[in-house]
Amino acid sequence: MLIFEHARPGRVNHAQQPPRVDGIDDIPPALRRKRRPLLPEVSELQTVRHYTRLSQKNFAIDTHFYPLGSCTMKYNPRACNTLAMLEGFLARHPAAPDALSQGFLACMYELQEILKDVTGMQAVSLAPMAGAQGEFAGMAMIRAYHDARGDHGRNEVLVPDAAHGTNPATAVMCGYKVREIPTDANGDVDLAALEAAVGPQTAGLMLTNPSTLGVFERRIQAISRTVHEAGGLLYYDGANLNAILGEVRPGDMGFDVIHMNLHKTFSTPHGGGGPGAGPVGVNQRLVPYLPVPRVAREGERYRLLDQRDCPETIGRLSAFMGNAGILLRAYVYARLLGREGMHRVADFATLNANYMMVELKKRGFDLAYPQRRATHEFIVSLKKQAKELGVSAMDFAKRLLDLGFHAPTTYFPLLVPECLLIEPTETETKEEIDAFVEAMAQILAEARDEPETVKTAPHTLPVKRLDDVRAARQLDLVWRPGEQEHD
Amino acid sequence: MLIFEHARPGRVNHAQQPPRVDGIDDIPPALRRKRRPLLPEVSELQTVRHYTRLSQKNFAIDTHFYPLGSCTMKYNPRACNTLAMLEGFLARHPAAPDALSQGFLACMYELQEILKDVTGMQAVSLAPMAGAQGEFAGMAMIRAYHDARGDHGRNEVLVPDAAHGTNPATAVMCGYKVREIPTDANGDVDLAALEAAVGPQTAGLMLTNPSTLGVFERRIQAISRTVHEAGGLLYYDGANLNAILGEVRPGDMGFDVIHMNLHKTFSTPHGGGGPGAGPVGVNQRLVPYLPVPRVAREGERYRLLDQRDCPETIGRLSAFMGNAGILLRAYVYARLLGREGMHRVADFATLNANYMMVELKKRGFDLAYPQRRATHEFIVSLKKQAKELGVSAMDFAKRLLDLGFHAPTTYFPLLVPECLLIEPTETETKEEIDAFVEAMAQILAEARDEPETVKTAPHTLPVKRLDDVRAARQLDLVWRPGEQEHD
Amino acid sequence: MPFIPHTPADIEAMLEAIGAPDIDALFDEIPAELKSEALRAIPDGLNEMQVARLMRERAARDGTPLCFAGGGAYEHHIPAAVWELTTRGEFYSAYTPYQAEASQGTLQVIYEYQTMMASLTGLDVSNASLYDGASALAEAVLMAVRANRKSKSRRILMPRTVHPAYRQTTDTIVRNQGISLELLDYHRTGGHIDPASLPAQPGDFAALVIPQPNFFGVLEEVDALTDWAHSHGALVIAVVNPMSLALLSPPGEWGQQGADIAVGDGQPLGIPLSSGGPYFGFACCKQALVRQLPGRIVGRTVDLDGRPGFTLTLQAREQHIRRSKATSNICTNQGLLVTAATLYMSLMGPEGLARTAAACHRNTRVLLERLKALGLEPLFQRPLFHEAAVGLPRNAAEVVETLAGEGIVAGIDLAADYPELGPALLVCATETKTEADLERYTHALAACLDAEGERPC
Amino acid sequence: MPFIPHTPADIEAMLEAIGAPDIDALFDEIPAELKSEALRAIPDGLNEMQVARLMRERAARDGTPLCFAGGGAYEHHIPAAVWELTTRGEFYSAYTPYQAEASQGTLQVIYEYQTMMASLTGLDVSNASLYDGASALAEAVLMAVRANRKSKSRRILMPRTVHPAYRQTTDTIVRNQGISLELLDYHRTGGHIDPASLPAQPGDFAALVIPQPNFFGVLEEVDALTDWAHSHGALVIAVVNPMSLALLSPPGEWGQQGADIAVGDGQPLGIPLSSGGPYFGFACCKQALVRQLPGRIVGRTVDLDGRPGFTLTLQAREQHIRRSKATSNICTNQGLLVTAATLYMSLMGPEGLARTAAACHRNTRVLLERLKALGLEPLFQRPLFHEAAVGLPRNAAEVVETLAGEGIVAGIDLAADYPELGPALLVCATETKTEADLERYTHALAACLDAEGERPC
Ligand SMILES: Cc1ncc(COP(=O)(O)O)c(C=O)c1O
Ligand SMILES: Cc1ncc(COP(=O)(O)O)c(C=O)c1O
Repeated sequence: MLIFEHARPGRVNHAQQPPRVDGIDDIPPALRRKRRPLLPEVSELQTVRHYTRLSQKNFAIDTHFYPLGSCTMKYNPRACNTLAMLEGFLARHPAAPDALSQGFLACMYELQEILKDVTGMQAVSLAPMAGAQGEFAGMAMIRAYHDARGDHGRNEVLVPDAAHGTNPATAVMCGYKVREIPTDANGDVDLAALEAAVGPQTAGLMLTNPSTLGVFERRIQAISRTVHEAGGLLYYDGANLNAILGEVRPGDMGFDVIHMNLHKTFSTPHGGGGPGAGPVGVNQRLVPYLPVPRVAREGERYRLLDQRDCPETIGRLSAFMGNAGILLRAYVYARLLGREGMHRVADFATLNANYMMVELKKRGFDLAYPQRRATHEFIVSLKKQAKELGVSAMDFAKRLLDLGFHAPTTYFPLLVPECLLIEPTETETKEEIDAFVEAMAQILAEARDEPETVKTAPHTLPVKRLDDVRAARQLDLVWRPGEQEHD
Repeated sequence: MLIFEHARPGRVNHAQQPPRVDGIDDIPPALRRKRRPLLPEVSELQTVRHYTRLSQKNFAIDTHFYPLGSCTMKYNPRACNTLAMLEGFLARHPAAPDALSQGFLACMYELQEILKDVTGMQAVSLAPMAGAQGEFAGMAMIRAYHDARGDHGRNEVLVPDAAHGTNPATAVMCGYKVREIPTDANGDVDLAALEAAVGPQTAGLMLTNPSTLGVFERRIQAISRTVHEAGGLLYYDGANLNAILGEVRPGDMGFDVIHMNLHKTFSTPHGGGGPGAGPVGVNQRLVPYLPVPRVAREGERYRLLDQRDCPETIGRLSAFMGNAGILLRAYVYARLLGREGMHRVADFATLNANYMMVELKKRGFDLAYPQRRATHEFIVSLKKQAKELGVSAMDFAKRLLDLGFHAPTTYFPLLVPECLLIEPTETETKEEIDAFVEAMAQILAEARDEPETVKTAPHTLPVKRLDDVRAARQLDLVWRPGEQEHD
Repeated sequence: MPFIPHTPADIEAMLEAIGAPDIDALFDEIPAELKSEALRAIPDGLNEMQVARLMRERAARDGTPLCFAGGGAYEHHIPAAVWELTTRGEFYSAYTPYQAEASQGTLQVIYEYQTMMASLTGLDVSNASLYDGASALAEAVLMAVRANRKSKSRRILMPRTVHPAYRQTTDTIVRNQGISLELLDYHRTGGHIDPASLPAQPGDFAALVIPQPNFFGVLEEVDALTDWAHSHGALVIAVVNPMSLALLSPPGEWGQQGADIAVGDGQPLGIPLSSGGPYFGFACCKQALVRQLPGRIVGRTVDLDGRPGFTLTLQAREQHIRRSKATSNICTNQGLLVTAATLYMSLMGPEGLARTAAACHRNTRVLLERLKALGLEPLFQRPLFHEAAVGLPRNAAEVVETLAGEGIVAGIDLAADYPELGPALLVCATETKTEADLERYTHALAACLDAEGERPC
Repeated sequence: MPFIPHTPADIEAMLEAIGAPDIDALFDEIPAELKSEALRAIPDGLNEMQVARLMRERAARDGTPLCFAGGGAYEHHIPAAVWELTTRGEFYSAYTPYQAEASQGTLQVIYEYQTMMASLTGLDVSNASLYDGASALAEAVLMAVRANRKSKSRRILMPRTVHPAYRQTTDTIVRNQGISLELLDYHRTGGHIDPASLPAQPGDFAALVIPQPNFFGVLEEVDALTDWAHSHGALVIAVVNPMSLALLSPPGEWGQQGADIAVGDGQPLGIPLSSGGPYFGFACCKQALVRQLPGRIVGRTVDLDGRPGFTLTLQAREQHIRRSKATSNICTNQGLLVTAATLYMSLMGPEGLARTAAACHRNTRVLLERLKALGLEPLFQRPLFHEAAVGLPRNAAEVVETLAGEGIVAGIDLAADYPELGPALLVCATETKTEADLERYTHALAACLDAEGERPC
């Protein structure tokens, strides 16, 4: 039932009503609203009950193992939430004067320093509000760099075919053409193809390493050389940073600019889709172009730098300073981990992934890159099962839900057919991984013995499999009063 | 699965570990613990996931209609929780000096004043930690009163047979004998029996009005006269205060002492069994005996009164000042309601109960007192159904769970066979009540057409009907390592 | 090793299953010369107790000042239920609802949110959020350029009454695609875009942006502006404060045909100030433009048994399907804030929202009366919503600094963005302000201005 | 009408169904002369925004002082997860789990809690909580009197080293049943009950109460005391701080046979100070006494399908079944605090609890060293847990007041309860205290004592 269906005309939640005041008479009638908006008229209890019950229809890290590849669904420490929601932080207006901002700015400054260290970059801006905006900032800086040097012919960005969709989409938003670079049979970038593709038109290459294929790009130094020699810059998509935190630093691999997904590697919550935070780090040559605001320390005082301080900046990416409350959570997380904790993230994320990979292999699953180590994630291909048993990766995914596990990422990356991209993360136990492997084995057996069970899964969730085609064909995006009630 | 079954030896939740210190060498080995306690060795994520999932196995006001008679399960405003948990309140040590306590004490003082007003009493102590402790305080004061007057022969307390179990249990804890007074056919106290029972041995009468039969005791003035003329005092069990808040005041009915269940009428949470708060109010003659501490206002300052200030007090009931954080929640609730809001509580609680009562009657249910108005609650007897269809009140209760409603109170009060004591409370909507009535009607139909469905209910909950007999016979009260794992 | 559950026995068993001697061996594909040394700038880990102490001290250092600043971020009362529920693990720690069957909670919340926002803006559809109001405006501009079939222009008319940071953000985001923002100046005493001042021959342009209320808090002549734009073949992008829409004409009803797109920041709907974020951008549009709308959209459909359910839909607009041809690169959005806003709107209802908006309006008017009594006049004469630019006899930055010392955020200094106005503050008094607060503010301001000459305010 | 959802149409329809002209008519059975007038002392209702403002101001007035007071309520770090989860609606707003099938969450939490507490105390069983430590002691006394089959005595031996408020509370609750508490004095330099001082012929008594650590923070000779009591046919009631049990011998292992009953306050296990409550009392005992245990108890059983589940059990002990013959009148207990404590113990684990207890112990020892340097000596020489009585050269009340002015809670003045000790403070430094905190405290104390003579401290 929708919240609107709980509503009754004239029902008012009195505890939330400010006293009625008169005096909007100075607003000309033509500018005033004529009909009330369709907001629900419900009691506070109805609201609380409705949304509490809705929440229970979700899987979440707090309720289920969530091995969603590329998404790094690890434990979001509760302290990060509690401490970012302290009254002093919540009450701070974004335009508060410096004298009333030193506590907050100290956290932000120190976070910048921490991120510089883990990435091996020279400077960091916390401005971008998610990974994709970090990518945008990065590519815009690359463009600003070429422009500043009068190098105007570079209109093409290279992107491996395994890349996340945001990479090509970002390049286009920055006014670039995209050229895809193929992947070789081992999951590495096809170096010959790259060499053939680079040229004076190359603005840069966007790469994530480890790649979204769950393997580490071994020839990263050669790639870096190739691109740099052609005059391009190297962009690092930091979505997979969890795999190498404290092990290898993108700056040391030769990247010029990087974004981080704090909502992945720094364990800020995903919130059912967001918010995130996508800080960017750059090496020396891109520092002038970093997006504003940035936090500077001047003696004992912290202050925000803006366009006036950084005349070559690519500019602002938001009205204020990005997702500040998320940055606070990441800061708390970083302080909890500390130096040693950072080093261990990649160690145990990698241990879990490799362990799960070999266990699944033992149970008869095909790995996309059986010769390779897993990084923090790896790919299983169900191509054989799809062909022989008619049971798709999607069917596996849905059936996993029945067995109490969130599904891995399906059908991404696009180049591996019927794939599951699986990322257990470092915060899960061996027992949980073992249970997941058992569940996968059970489904494989079901796919043989009772394929209908798998193909019509899920069976135990609030709804059965949903009709996506109908959703797109018969668009129903907002509720209208008078529609039939439903459950 | 139990939290212990998630544990593994050596698993440590590092974020919560203080640094290891040495230096317990000054504690003699004989006084030290030899084996570690059986606390789970689990990660923070395991803890969060385990208890989040457990919580989802509960019904609660925030998830379900909960018409549990005598318990007043109304909406617990979220603001009461948020505001009672403000840092300044949580951080206050119970022995904090007055200078660091004025904010808290102001709330407590004002709460005392509010409770005096709604009960019509002369003074209030907030000390008791639940209804039963309030009852104890009240009966101890009655005893102290008789003792102070040298009236030592009064060793008997009168309790109607409809009374809540805490009433006779309390009387005994205060060293009294209990004599039960029968109820007449209309649900009123049998006045003749009362008259016959009172005498020089009567310390007092414990009464709740409206009674637990869901009706208002109409001859309360006669009852009061009878008891007082015999030299006894009148105790008011305030568990049902929600029925009359702002309508009638116990003080005006002639009661000498009253407890209130703030976790009912003042909507503090039940928390899965507690905590509550059971302040007591008294008329003039019992003021000296009130339990300590109490809050006094002296000019602009508030301070706590203890034994030294109140030499005739019955004493302390807890180490500090009762369930302070619950009292804060009740205070917030009272301020949100305000004067008018208080008056309306009883109005709408009564409206809901009477409406539901007539609707159930229309659907063929038998009321325990069909001639009477419902108060904030009322009783349905399923005696006929039990006899004719073999379906008990318990079966109805369990089947209601399947249909998404918490069950009403069953088999209480004891004198009505196969009863359901139903209290919808003022915070529920007409739609919710209508849906409950529909569900009851559905079960009645099922009881005729497919009685097994009802008798073996519930069917949709995390467990089916539990074996209480086995629980009591084969006591299993703590888990021991090595026991078989279970779901 | 905070948050890592492995026991020594686990590690051993896992390495044995893998066939690796130690964890380091798992990184053997990484060229040895790349392996990093110990991190340096990162302090030792603290336990939660220690971090909590640190954060409490820092939060306390910034205090909870009395805030009269607005400028796109407004202090409103937020019902306790909003965040007690929003931070429930099932909302807080869930991912994007790609597995619809396991995400009906989040999906239904978004569907309800879409319904509320569409109704609030008077438009047909809403997406599931963008990052913030400023970046939402940028997306709206890109959308308008794509969607305007009458014009192939990459020019956008952008009033100077649009929030300066919104304009800057939009410029950052759209300029790389060759889109130019052409500024329209405001009426010096009205503080609005005077429809009479609009060029009769504006040339080809893709869209006109109309802020309501505008950055100065002033109400624009939205009907005339909308009709003017449409009559020149341009689309209309409304930038609105959703709280104001409880009182003001919704974009969908502006002029003859209504605005085409409405965006803005959802912060006033239950989101704490929190140093500027996370907030959320909203974007609504006419049905005809839905396939150009960026970001996620939730649709209602049915399951195998024909029962209703919710799912992400029209994904062919998005980067994960369409890659370089997507309507935007946005992926992670501001989901949790959408949950909070949905709860907020549900708790307030239409009456609560209308009363709140009216109380803000009134408090700001009362504040302006009080400031007038100090001799401080609003710079603009036209009706306003809940914010106003006020002229000062001296440097606003100094005033702001002095009042900060008394725990007051005095407002926003307009010097950098609107030097032509002379010393001026943008002030705002929302429904949270009491008479005593207004008194405290005007008193402190008067004292500061009186002290003129003696010390730097 | 906050929280009342009725629309005018609802009211009309409902009254019509009932057949009543108005709501007042529903009260027609109440004698007219009893109807109350308008309430007077109750202020007008405020909306949540207004109440929130009021409460924030009041909470801020009391501040967050640096606390060195213990005396039964201890400041410990509480992991954020404890209360973020405990206040989830499903725990917070549920009733007593009478409908077991709809309450498996709460019931399993209690079963796990019972297991943890039984293990911590070294006893066989635990109940599901009592109100607080003090009233739990009273219940333990009543229980011992009922349960002691060797003695029919109503005398209880009660050391003066038991918390004074616990003794007072126990007296309030048990004296009406003719039970007397006979005080045992403490050793003046040991601060403990000297086993050698115990009477050889104590007469018949039902139980001896043994506090560990005792009110002065001092450790008692629990083995000797236990054996002495048992050798005289009495039961042993332990009053323990559950945090200390991470380090100290559990009551079930005291002496030859172990204590019979252990009670105490669970506050140290994740419950905020919160002005003294809500905390929770715990009660554990030997299996043989389980039917005398007051309060609720959860048992594990099976459902119709044979699957395990949890339910309230042994209800025949309780008032709602046994009425005047119940083991206690307790009904509502402290369920939510039990949830918090279970989460706390689960988050800390055995190692965390042991380390916390050790850190408290160490900090208090360091504090005592620092106080010695000021010339302030502990009054007692025996080993202690995390609290100590310290003699002062002047009135403790004045010291407490002066330090309050600096935002420090200096400790607990012992004058009222132990006048024989002269001016003395009971001080406590838990794991939350840093070196800087100890420094701040000793510095303020030194300044206050130095100022002696000049002003009233
Ligand atoms: C590899 C990769 N790159 C980029 C992104 C985009 O990041 P965001 O969703 O934070 O915009 C993602 C997120 O899913 C990703 O997995
Ligand atoms: C009528 C009645 N009296 C007394 C009590 C006891 O109150 P408490 O549970 O707060 O001790 C109750 C509670 O259930 C009750 O319903």
